[in-house]
Amino acid sequence: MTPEQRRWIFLAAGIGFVAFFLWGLSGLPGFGNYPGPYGLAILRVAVAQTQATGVVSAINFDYRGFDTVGEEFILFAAAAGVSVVLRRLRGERERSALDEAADRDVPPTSGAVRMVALLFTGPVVVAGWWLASHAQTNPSGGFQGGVVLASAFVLIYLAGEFLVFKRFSPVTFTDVVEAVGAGGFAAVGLSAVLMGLPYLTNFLPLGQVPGAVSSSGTIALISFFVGLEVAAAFILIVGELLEQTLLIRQGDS
Amino acid sequence: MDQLLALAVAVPLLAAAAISACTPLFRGRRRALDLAAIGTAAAVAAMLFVIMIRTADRDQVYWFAGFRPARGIVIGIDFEVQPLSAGLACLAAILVVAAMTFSWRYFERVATYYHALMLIFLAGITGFCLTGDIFDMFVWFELMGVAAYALTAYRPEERGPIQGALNFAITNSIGAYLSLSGIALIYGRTGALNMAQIGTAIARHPADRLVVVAFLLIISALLVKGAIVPFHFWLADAHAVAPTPVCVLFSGVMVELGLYGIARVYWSMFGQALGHRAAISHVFLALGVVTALTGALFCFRERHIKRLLAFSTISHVGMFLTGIALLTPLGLAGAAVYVIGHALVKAALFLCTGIVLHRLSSVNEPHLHGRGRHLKITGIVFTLAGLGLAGLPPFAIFVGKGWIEASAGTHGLAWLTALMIICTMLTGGAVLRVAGGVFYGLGDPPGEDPEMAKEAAEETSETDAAKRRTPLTMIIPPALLVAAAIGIGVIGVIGRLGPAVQAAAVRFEDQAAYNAAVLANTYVTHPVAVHAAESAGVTLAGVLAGAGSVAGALILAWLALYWRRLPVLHGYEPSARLAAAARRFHSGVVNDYVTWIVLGLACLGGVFALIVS
Amino acid sequence: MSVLAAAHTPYTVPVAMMDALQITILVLVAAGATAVVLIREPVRQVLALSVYGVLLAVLFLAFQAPDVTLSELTVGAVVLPVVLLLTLAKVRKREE
Amino acid sequence: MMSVFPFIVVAWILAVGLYGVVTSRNLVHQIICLIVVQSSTYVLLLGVGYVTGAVAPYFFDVPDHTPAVDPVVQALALTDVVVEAAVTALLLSFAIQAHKRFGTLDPHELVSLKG
Repeated sequence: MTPEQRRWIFLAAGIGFVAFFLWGLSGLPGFGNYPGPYGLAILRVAVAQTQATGVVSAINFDYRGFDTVGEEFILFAAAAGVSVVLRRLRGERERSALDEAADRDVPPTSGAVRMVALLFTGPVVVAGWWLASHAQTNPSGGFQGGVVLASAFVLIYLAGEFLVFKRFSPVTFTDVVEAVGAGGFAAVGLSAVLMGLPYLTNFLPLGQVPGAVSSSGTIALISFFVGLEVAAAFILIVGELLEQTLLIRQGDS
Repeated sequence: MDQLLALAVAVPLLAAAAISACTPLFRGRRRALDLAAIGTAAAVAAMLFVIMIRTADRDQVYWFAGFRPARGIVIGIDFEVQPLSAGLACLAAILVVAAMTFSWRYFERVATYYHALMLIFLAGITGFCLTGDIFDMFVWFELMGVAAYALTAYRPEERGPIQGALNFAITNSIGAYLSLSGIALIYGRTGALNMAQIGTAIARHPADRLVVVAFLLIISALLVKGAIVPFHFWLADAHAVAPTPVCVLFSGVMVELGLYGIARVYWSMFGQALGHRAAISHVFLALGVVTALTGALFCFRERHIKRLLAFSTISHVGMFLTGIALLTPLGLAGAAVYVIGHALVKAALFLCTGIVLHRLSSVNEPHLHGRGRHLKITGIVFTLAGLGLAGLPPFAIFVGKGWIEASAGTHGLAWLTALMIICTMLTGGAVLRVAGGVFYGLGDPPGEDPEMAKEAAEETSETDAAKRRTPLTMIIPPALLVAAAIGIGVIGVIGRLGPAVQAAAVRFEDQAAYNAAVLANTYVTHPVAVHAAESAGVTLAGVLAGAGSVAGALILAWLALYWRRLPVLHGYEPSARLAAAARRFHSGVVNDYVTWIVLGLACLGGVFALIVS
Repeated sequence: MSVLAAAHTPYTVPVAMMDALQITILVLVAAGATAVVLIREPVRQVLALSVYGVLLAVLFLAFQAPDVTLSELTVGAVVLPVVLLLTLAKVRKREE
Repeated sequence: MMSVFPFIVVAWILAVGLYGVVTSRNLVHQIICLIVVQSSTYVLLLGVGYVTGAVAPYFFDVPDHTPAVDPVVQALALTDVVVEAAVTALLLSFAIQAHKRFGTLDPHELVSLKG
């Protein structure tokens, strides 16, 4: 197909498909009239059952926790895939880390940017940690917290310290953290099985005060592991990409 | 509640994480890594086998985190397991064991990623097969997909794998997003994600536009994964370039899972609501017939052995679909046995191709002509598997196909037998042609198609080791798989398989019983005798059809090998036209593939809209 | 669903105002999506994408989903642009 | 108007995204269009779970049984947003390797199998 033919075929097919899609959408109850019963049933019981005031987290880490196990491993598999695809191959060489400053292709970061980025790294880490450990109370949780933690890593790069970071935290270490995060979740589920309960049962004491930091049993624990996994996965991915951009060259170049 | 159900998914996931966490420990201890992964996969296979036996009488339902439904409202996630679902997952686990054993000496430089990704892939398949929740199904489908994309691109130093992985990932992702839209639609109507609850809710009224659109959107990802024409384009690109042990899983179970998903979605949610059984049956029959014929034609003209096998998978998937589309228990039972037989034989063929690639560093049929003479055992296994693929009694494919033909016959669709014979002749003939040329040096070397030679030359060896002999770990798995295909076929021929598989199929197709098992915890027993109307025995017609297609395949293979010596055909190039058509459609450009997907969905949408309104 | 009960909570915007807000943001989101697709120059497209991410985040906030907002903000405005820009940097360097 | 408008926007985003994927001549552009296609599903999910006049499903400082919008779709969308970012990264790593092997990002020229 030439691009021109394809465009016409697509326009014809796309109009038909979108018409069909809209035809189906018109069968929905109007916007703002969610009929239930799933969400309504959960809203009725969630706070009492889990002592978590953030119902979305209660669903993610308890009612539908099994989905989240799968989602976590999607992340895990994607990060592993990036490592596989971007690993250093035959015919590629890594530029020495020492001459990095000399033939760096990105203009060197100014002192002010370095300073600001370094100053922000601490607070961002704290924010990510806070988000990951408050799943049960606020609109937060391991997923968002993990991403924020990972963005602290981006700040370190902005500060021009990628190579320093790399020296202190080799990929293997991040790999291990990631595996612990993903495996930890699966293991929390398994420990319920060892106690004779269904997989992922919330077996820890729930606490008395809804929404307190130590409340809601395994929800907080799982959220922590998810935070670990998400942060490590994104650090791995960004690290691999940075390595490609800054260090790896084709042998002949 | 049977804890094995949860363990069958949790164990491979935990093992994958543990293997990755212990990466530093495995450095230089490759065998320990192999053993850990193979052991895990074997344990999963054993668990699933036990589950399959335990579900033989009644379905098993497992509520995660113990959230049982109250007054018909489900708030948690469940596994709803029947023998067919557990059996399919068990087949996948067995193939993983075979593939990992094969890669014992195959890859020389593998990190822990390969093992972790294979185990995650297996966990995705298991979760997909067992789940009773539509969104959960989507999650495991995605997990399976991501692991598969990464495995396809396992050798990024070559061009093919990268291009194949890109096409695979983009087409399948688009399918997945459309499915998610379908899930959102049906959720907007019923406010439920549990398949039994959705099924009960929409069955109360005749299907309207929303139900029809949601059905088509939900199955769109499964149509893409199941490589149904015109959603199949990614398959040949990805299968031809993935590492051979991974191809075993792709062709053996991953594609079939797409069809399983369609069947599961239809018989747990939409069957009762959609109604119009005859019309829907005909739509899927038509899709199956087109897929079977397209795959068979492309298969026969192909000279790149892995692509040839990939197209043969497309053809067989089309035939599975016709079996399922009959909407009869015997048709579904036949498709199930057919899937098992095909998976075992096709896996053996891919593994033998892997041995050829390992020893001779090529998968180009013209180039290999006569060079495989010294690979005696591989040649025998390959030939046997080829005969099995052509439906030789008593291979399992023969049994499964016989049941589909019998069921079609009783429903006035006897022409399906002719279609099956044609497609098996073409696909079996192509494989036997390869066997005769490569391993026995029969006939003339096929003409070198320069384009194809270029394709095939792209494929370089996946191994670095000394290649003077075939390691036992490579030849034993395919030999055992072929033996298993014969063994299952023999059990089927002596009549032991029929009642059990048919009973399982009857239960699979009983939506009311499925819904009751999940929502009301009540179980309906299906006496097998009630459905004895469709005999699952071996009939004379079946044997004749089987023998006929094998004979046809042999003749076609012989013709293909010797046609240049025949006076009538002298100078005639039979595949020139087909080659042009193939190039036009299988352009390798993902933009085209997406266009075909949208076009296919628009056409199917129109057909469904006409049926229901 | 008792809508009236909700109207007394301090967090609820009057329905008419919410409608207007949502329609405005929906129009912006639709325009944003179109812009992202039509801009063919990669770096500009990435910038458009991050703007689109922020718009989506605002839409989710108007849909009363603060959780998804946070998720979309961190991903759409930070992670995706960084990953995409790194890819572009790598690809560009080799073209020279 | 308001009862259908969000769903029309969903269809528009989906259509525009698919158009982008089909007409794209650059893999990075194509992957970004894929992100757009996907964003339509989030809008749809949150759209079907919306309840007019209800609060967000958090009961930290509102009484327990205040009417709230559906939390289930939010949970589904939330995890998906993060996970799909990782999948996008995987696709981008394919694009980087494709660029190394083929020297181009145009999908029309990545045709190793057909010469």
